[in-house]
Amino acid sequence: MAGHVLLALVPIVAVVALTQSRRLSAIIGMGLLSFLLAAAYLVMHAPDVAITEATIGAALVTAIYVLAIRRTGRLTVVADEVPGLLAREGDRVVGLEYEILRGFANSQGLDLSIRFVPLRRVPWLIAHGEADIGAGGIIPLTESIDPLDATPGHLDTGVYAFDARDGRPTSELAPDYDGYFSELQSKARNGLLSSSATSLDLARVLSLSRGAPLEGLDRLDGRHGYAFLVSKERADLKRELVRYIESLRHSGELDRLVARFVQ
Amino acid sequence: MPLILLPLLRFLIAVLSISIARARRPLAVVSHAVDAAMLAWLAASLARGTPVGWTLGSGSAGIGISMTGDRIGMTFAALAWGLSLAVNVYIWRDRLRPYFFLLVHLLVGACYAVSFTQDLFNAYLLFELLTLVSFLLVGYERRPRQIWASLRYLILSSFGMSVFLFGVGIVYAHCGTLDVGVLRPLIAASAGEPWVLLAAALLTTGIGVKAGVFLFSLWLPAAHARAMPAVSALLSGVVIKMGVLELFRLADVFPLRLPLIVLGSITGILGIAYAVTVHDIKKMLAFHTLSQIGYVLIGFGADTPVARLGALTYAVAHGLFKALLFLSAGDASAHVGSADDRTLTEHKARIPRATRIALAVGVLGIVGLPPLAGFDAKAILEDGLSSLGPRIIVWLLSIGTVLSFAKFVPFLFARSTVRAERPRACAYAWLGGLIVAFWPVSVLMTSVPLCLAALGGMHLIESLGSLLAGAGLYMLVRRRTLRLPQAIFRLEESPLIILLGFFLVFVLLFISGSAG
Amino acid sequence: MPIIVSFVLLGIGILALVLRRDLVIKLLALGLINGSSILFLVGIGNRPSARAPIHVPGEVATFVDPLPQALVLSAIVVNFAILALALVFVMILVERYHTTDAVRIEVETSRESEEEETPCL
Amino acid sequence: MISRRGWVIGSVGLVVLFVVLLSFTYMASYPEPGDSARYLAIPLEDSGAANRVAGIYLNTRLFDTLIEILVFSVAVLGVRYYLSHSPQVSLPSLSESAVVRTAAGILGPLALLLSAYFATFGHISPGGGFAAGVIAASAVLYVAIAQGMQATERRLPPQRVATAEKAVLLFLLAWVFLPLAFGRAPLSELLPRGTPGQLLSAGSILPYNILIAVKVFLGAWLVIAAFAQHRGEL
Repeated sequence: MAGHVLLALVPIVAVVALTQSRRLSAIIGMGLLSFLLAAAYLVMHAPDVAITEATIGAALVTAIYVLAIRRTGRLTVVADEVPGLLAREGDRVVGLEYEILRGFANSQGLDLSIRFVPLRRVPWLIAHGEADIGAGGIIPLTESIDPLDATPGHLDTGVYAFDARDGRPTSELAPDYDGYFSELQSKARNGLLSSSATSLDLARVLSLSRGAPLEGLDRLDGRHGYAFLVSKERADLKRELVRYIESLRHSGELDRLVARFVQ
Repeated sequence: MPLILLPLLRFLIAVLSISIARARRPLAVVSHAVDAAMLAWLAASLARGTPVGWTLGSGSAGIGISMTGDRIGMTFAALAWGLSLAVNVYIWRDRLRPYFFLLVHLLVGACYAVSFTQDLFNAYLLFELLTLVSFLLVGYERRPRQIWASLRYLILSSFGMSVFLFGVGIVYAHCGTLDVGVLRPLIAASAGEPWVLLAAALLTTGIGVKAGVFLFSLWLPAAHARAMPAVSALLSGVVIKMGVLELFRLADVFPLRLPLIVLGSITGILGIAYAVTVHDIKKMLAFHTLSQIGYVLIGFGADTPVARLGALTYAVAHGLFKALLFLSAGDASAHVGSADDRTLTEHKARIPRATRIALAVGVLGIVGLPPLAGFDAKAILEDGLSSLGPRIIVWLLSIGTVLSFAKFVPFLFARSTVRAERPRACAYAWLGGLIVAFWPVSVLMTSVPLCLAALGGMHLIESLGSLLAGAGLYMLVRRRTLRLPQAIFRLEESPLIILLGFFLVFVLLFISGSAG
Repeated sequence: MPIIVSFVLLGIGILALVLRRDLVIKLLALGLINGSSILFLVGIGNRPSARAPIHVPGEVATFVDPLPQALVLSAIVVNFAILALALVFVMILVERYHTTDAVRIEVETSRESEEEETPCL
Repeated sequence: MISRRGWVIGSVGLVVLFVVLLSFTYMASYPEPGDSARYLAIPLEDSGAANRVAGIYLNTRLFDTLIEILVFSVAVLGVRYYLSHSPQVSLPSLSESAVVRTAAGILGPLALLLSAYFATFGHISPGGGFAAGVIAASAVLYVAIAQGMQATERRLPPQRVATAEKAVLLFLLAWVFLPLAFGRAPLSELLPRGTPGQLLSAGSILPYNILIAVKVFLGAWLVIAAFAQHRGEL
């Protein structure tokens, strides 16, 4: 009798699960269906099959599905590494911007994944839809750099530039850093920093100058702030992100994070 | 014992060649040599009239897995060996991962096991192994189109094998055994009962998905056209044949005569129709795999011993020339950078000479120029056809084959500026040699009188006639463009078409059951 | 009863495979089709008044047929293997086309010509 | 072109027809249950396994099982091969909350225990190597949830696990070939059957179960780890 009830439930669960529009609900529904089937096998005098179905069909398969599409989506962040803002420490990622982004991803029910890339690749990746948000010590000169949009700055900083070369004003070159932070570090150690970077921001200057004193740097005038980059097509994402940062600022959490990571 | 050793040794060598990556070439040599010895021993005992058998598990009939080295099995195992040798030679210098060799060895081992196994469930598992391995081989280069073709292949195959499993279940529920040899008298005793119809239709549908039958295997053109040449050769040459072989085994047990003839005709005619309309030569070869399977099915469905032998011979012949064509066409398109016949003609000087000779031999083989492989096998097959209907269809198929392969002629003649790599040339020589000297091979597979009859004057006239007719038709239609519906190849429609095919098979079985 | 349920499940699976455009759902439907064949096999071995095929010393009882159960164990594992690989391929396609919609992927792949095709990742 | 609606109705009709045809034809000649239980006619001593399913799975139809293991290994290799080319995701940690972590910490050892039981008693009670391996792998997944993926991967480096997996597979194949050395066909039984129902009985089924459990544990863990590292943006 119990077997009949179980079996009668199975097609209903199948229909409900496969008509879901959210993938996660469908997957969980099919996991449930596997468990029902396993129970039915137990009633049908097939304990071995029941055990195998429960472990493989229900547990392992569902785990793999969920791992493949954990939560409903993923927030992909591409970033350059900047100590204090967003940097690897052992096998963890720490920093002010990381905390902001993690909180944001959590509030959106998204799964955060961070790819570290050289800074100059960040705008391209965002513009081509390879990532959602660009981070890691980005200092936009204007609020919109077509086809990208920048959020209002979340932390004020200063920009330091090397002496002008090629006759170009340094300020135009301000956001153009080259390579990973580690590259900069090794260049700084060898005193070749000015050959690869035209300008540096406060966070990078601070962490680089621990190794060797940096010479030839002039502070540029004007207000500069770190910000995040998003694609212009993702106006909703930008709105949510700005709103989240504002709420952090209002609650004082942002100041606490700044105190923890930057000073 | 060699029956089980053949697949098991291949599996062992597969695992060894990925564990000890450096030894993979010597291992391939050793495995082919050992396999050749064992196959020769099996063939010798088959020729003495005592096919070798092997059973796992306890003795009583129908329990445990049994294998038999009968004529059908030996033929297909030998084909698998020959093509495996060709492909291994072909890729000798290519920079491929050990993983690729593992897959190829597993594929060949599974083919050996399918050839010999008498057990339906064992066949199911082996087919799933074949599916997975060929799925991974198709997507090996990770091009998005390969991945997509490969995924469709996996989904549809898996669906088909589930349908097959339903059939296996029905057979087991009624007979209590899965051994084809034991099943034969049991099913013959209950002929015409509903469950026999149902089981036969389900099993045929399931295997049809793997066997390159038109209504069922609509994944095939994309998958075979987009894979690497070596992979396409193996898939078209042997993996499809394993499905055909299982259909043969089923036809021994179930009354599949009418469905096989009808499905064969549909497969042949539609395969040709699509082959004529495409310009991508790899895709065209893939469609021709379907059309040639049509011959084989018609031959086996005709149900006379001679036609069956002819179908078997044709399956081997097709394996040889289709592998040669895929290998050489892949090489040619790699040199030119496109598989479109018009581009190939434009840059024909870039195709190495050995490749062009191989293409020519393959084309002549498939269109049935006497005395090459296609002619010989087709003649034996036609000798066995008793009624006029199938004969006409076979004749139409021959003309259609010539018509579609006429596209190849423009780029076959040129002065080459490049030389083919030596391993490639060796592989061509091995397959091409077998195609040219097919007559002695077919004597080994059938018998001397049959093969002498195949060289008769009527067949010569017929073959030359269809060559001329096909060429003439090509002159008439070559300026026309024709578009056939492509939607049937989509993942959405294919399962429904498989269902339609199931209904067709069911109705045909019903008709032939009530008529007989 | 299990037999009929398995047929119904097969039908539901085929419908979902045909009608749903999302590849992940298609894979789930494929899993259901495979699962239905397993239920069918277990169903044909089942007998109402029998016991699970495990001998307990000193007891005599009628057992259900163990063979379909043994077959099914292999089938479950094979289905898992197929599913894992199919899922990997879906992931690769998603990384390339940013969609799981089978129809859109079909359109995209037929639009790309062979020449400009680059290996995925 | 057919409209979407016509398409849906057509396919539903076709499938309903299929299911009805299947059911009616099957019911039209309903098989007598019990007709088919030929295997029960074989004496228990043939395989020596009190669990008849295990006796078929690992003795009478060992070849099937071997192929199944090959299928599984191919899948593991394939998953690793194809995912090794997609970008890695740096995961801070899988753990969500303290409750989950604690629960996972307790569940892990329990699952390991259950897995060991299934592997060693598979021939006399329900269970078997495959389920045991999968359970062990899920135990490690629990540990990974509790302690973080990176920490777990350091302890079970995928590269080394993959090597071990291949080694176990080779060992399994060697065991299959071993009867050849005694002049018997491969896959045949060498060990004594013993008394059915005792732990040390049923010949090679016990070692096979343990080998399969180890093999499947390593393979399933590799699959899980690969999926966890490279999660697609579905």
